[in-house]
Amino acid sequence: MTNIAVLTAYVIVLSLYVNLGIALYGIFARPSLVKKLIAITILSDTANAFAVLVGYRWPRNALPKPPVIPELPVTRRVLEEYTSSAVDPLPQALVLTAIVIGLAITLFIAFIIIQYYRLYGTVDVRKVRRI
Amino acid sequence: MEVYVGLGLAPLILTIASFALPLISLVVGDRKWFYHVYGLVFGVVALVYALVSYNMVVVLGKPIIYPFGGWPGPIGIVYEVDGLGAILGLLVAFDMLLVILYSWWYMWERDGVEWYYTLLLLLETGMLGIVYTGDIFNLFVMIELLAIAAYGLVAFHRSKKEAVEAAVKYSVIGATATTMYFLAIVFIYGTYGTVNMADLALKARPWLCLHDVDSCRYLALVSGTGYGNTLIATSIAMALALWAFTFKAAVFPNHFWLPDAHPEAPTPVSAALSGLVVKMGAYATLRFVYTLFGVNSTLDMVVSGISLRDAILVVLLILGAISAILGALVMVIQDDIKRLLAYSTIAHLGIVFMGIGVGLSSVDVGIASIAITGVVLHIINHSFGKTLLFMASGVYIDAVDSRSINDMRGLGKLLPFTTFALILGLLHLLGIPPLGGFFSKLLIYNALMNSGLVVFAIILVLSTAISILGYMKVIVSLIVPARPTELIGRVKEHPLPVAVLFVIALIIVMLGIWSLSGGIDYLSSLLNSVVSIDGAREYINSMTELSSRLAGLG
Amino acid sequence: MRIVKALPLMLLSFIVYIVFTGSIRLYDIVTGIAVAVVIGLITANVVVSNPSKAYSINRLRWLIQYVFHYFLVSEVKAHLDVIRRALSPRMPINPGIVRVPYRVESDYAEALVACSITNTPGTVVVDLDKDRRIFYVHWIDVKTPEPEKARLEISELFERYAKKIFD
Amino acid sequence: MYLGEILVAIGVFCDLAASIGMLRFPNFYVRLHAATVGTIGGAFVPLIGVALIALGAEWLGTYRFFLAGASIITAILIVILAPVGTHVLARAAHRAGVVAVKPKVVDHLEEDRARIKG
Amino acid sequence: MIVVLEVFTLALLTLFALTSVVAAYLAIRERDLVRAVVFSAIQSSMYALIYYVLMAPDIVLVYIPVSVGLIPAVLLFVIKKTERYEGE
Amino acid sequence: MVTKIDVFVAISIAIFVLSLAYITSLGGLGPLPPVDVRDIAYQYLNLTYNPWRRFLTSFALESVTAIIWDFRGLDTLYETAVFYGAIIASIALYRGVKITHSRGGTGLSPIAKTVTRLSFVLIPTVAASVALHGHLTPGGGFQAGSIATVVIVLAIIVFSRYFLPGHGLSKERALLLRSIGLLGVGLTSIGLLLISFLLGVNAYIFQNQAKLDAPLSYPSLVDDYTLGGSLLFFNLSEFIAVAFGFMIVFLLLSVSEEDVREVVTRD
Amino acid sequence: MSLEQQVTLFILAVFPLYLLAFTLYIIRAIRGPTIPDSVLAIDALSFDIAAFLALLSILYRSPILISCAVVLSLWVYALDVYVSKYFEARDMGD
Repeated sequence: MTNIAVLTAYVIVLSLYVNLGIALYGIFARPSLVKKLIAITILSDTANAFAVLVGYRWPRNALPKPPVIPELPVTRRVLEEYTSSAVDPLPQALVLTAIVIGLAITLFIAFIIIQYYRLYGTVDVRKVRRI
Repeated sequence: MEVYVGLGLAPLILTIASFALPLISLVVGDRKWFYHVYGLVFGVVALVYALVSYNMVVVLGKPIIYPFGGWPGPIGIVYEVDGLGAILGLLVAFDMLLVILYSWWYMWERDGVEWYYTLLLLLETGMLGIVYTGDIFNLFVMIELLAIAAYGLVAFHRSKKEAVEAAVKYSVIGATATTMYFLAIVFIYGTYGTVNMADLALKARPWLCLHDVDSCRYLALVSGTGYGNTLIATSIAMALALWAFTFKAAVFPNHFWLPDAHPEAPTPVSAALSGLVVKMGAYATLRFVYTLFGVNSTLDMVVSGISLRDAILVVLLILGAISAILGALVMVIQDDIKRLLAYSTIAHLGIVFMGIGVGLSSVDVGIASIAITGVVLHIINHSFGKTLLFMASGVYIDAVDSRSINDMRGLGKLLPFTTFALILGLLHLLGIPPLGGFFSKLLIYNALMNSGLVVFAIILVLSTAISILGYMKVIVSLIVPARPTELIGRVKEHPLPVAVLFVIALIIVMLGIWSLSGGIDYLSSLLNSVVSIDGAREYINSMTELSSRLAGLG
Repeated sequence: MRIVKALPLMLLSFIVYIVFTGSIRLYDIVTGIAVAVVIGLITANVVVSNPSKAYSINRLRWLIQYVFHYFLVSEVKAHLDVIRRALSPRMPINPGIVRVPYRVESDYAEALVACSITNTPGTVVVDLDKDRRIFYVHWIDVKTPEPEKARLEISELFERYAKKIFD
Repeated sequence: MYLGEILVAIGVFCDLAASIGMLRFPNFYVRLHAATVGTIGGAFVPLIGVALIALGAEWLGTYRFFLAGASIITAILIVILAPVGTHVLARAAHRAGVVAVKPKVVDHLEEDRARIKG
Repeated sequence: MIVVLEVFTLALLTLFALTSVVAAYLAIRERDLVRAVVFSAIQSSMYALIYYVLMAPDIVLVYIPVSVGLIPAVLLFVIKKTERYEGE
Repeated sequence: MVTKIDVFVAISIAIFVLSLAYITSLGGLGPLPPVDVRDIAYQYLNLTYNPWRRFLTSFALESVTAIIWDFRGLDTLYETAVFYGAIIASIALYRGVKITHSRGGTGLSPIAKTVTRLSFVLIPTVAASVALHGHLTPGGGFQAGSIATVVIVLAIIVFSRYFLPGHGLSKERALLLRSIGLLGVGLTSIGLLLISFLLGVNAYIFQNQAKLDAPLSYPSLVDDYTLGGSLLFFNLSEFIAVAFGFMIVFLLLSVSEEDVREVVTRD
Repeated sequence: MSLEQQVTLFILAVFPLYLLAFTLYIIRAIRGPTIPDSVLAIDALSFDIAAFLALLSILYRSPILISCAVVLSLWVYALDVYVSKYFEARDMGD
């Protein structure tokens, strides 16, 4: 049982790595800038998924909970239960920040690609290199 | 409790100022002088805060901490400034003030001043944040802030083809690199369970717990101990992080964006980029290789005869050597003056990285300390020198409306003051003895020689020798030919840039004198905390002391 | 005038807010009212054109009756029909785009009819001609190509209700 | 509660049928109908079912009303927005000529448009 | 019961991760950029599901608007303003 | 069409990926699948809402929002600054471009227009609910802002680029509102500090609740019902800032190419 | 058998069918000969995922996870709209 779980976990991690590789390939080998932009978004998403995976947990004899206190009159029992079953909030907060930053960078690159097209008439880096 | 609001406030005020600028621009409209004054005021404010922080560090003699929100240690973000951070913060604030002053002249006639100053303030925020922060994730955010401002400023001349292309290249590769750094943070968090620098520094040196029982107890209580295979995760994190940092610092395999990006930016921004922004990569590398994972840390564990940290440092040395040679060689054949200066930046960053690479585990701490002093001194020297050169080149470019050196033949006689400053700057970067540049190169050279890395010392000299050719080409073509008759009368020197240039020239000379008269010792007394174990302990202790008191445990 | 227009929107917004929050503590009610007022005032002129209609209880009753009738009868029939077609091995489809004229007046009624048609599996509004008052409906099983007969088959019921609710 | 489960079961059935239809139908326009089955039968109905289940499920704690309310709002939004989505897609596909209306009995839209143009 | 749920969760994660790999591969290989955008939207929704299963509702709330909504919108704007096919 | 560079890049990336995978299998990411969280996570979870440690808690129910705006508020402020910098850089690219405010444009089908009008009421309500309950349920300023952006995107795409300016929301006004939101974020972050200068007590930047040596705090509890202190203000400001920031972005993106091209490519 | 267990078992029994449906949708989305086909498949897929997420939040006993479903349904609608705008209009802002 545990072995299967470990194996599945490795499959998940490995598929994330493969995504990372695909995205890097897209950034370095594809000629179109828009394609590079898509690859960048995939790359940063994959890094974020790693972070969340690091913060995950499956507590013994309980279900994992999102990091939100589930009941309002917070008693000691609620807090204890919460602390012992919620997943790690810190990577989630880091990822949130990273997603927004990635979005900002993506927006700017999108604008600059449009400007690039206005000046060069193409978004293909190979053609520009030839000029 | 000694908490210094000014430390945390310095970047924050700049941010809020730049938040407010578009709002103000809706009221002010087209009155450009207002934006210039606004930029200057906040430049001065930042300088004042940087000076105060510097003074604090010097007076107290130990790193100063600012906990944001009153949260202790690894739970919240802290700003932690030791000697290195304080010096670089002062450098950033001072240099940016000069850049803003120069921008008065450069941007006076151009449009988009409000956006320009907004981005410039963000750039300064990013740099101050990088040097002050004591948290690796905050470092990531600040690097991105710096990067986005830099991308925007590189693309500021939006109708120039090359500028836009450079911005595209810079931003695409920059986004990749910073994502890699984020991945490195994930690995570090995964294995150490913390993102605080002081905490990491302790966790990477578990044996320190034999001495510092209090810090260890506090940190073990708050953030536990390592998880998984620490060595493996650290090495992969270092590899990814150094990729990002060498990209930011434009060291050899990742240097290709710099000669496109730096020349295409507006001239004051070129000065800031070449003078300061690339140094942030070197600073982050220093932090990672010395403060966090220094000698005898987890990274320094010996695996089959080789310490991983040594391997990384040797790689840095080699990369530095290649970029020093490559930058110098390519510089010689450039015709575009700003491109030439950009390649010179690559060469100098190579020298800086060679200095960083000295701290191998076999090398004596004293020598490593000399090397780091040399590195920081070289960062300072090169900052001022390159700022000066870019600013002077801006004056020439404005005069002939071209960036080719050939078009500037004989221009030196028409612009005597600028030329004087330029020559001073070139000699300074070459390392002619009375000027500052000599001493930093000498220190790095000494350290390399003494640590047995003779090859690299020779490369340092060789790189300097090659770059003489490039610099001489500029000087000769500016001075020797006859003055271009068609430009007489049209070209004259504006007092503002000349004043700025003279201030920097004065600083350069002063740096030389200061280095001669004991400045080096002063600097190394500030910086030895970076290299030595005692310094690291101080770095950790001053964080945990304050934090445990804030947590109500102390 | 603006407030008169905004009032039904405020009510709608407030109800949505409270239902979405799922609790009726003081905080939710206070913030809900604030949000409802702001959103109602901002969007009033864009969303509502004839406020007097919004105040008629009769129309609301028709709307509720319509919703029940629609989801319990028409939808079920149509779903069964399409699922039968999708699962049967021969796939008895007979598709085409037919003209379906409509007679309702206001924008909302038109949208209601169109959405109802589209939401019933088997018919999808592909396009409409506002001047000639025709929907072009893609019909999975074209029983008749003639517009008036198609109208009886497809949209008669919806239009009857839509007229009562919005016109 | 049990009604909710029945609704969810209906939803799953519709969903499966819709996905099979989606795969089997020969043309974009025919698939539109499968998609409608998928959204109304496969999403709206089970969401209402979830709301009903949640209202009866006391082990979910105080936030179960939030679950119910949010599902109802989601269901309403789906009912309002999904037909428009299908409609605009169909319209765009037809106008841009991306997809030909291949197996067809009549196509009045094509005729009318040709008449206006010609 | 909890063990069943754990296996179930891991199976879900694996399914989503593998699908996202397929979608990412297609997004990178596709020459028609609009289709690439659509594929990257599939990949993003799979990641969103992964985040959801990993109990990160906050991230899902940010990630879906950003990656399923805004970035495709921006990319479609860009493609409309520039060119649709990659390569020749 | 596989070139040499393609193959080279593919191989090197494959090596990179394989080495990463190998290293992970040696335990680089910690135990997989994880059973426990890192110790520091216990601190965050424990301190999110903890009336028993009065001087070391943030009185919010949501740990992630608490981390984002209280424990590590600085990150988020600068993250906002990054986003802001991207928008400013984009505006700088479009400087001097006049966006015409006349009505016109065709837009999508009338049905879509009608339904979109209705959604102008529903979606901002949902967004506001997410923003105002950011400290109680998942969500917060950025999330809510990006939900509200649906309305803006729909308005621009379903109607046309003239719709929003035609109803009084031009680019300049969006910039104004965005700046107000951002200043709200900035001022909330130093709010207690400013008050403390007046009162002569100690306070920190980004302080939310009272600390041992800093007695000031934002309003947090109303008979056991948490208000979240500064988180509420942060979320609200961020909501406004993000929604209008996206509005600027999409207004800029939707400007007609003929209007822009001559201005932007001119010397 | 308590009510809780019964609901959980019911949901667990239902889920394989959902996953099967998702797989079929994804196959259509990837194969879809034209882009509207793919988008339509994603559309239906995401609305179903919204329902799936609601069920999942009951299964995991964390009702607060539900707010994601709203967002998903909203943004997929937006995706529809701008893909169709892309095909229909000469210019995205028109």
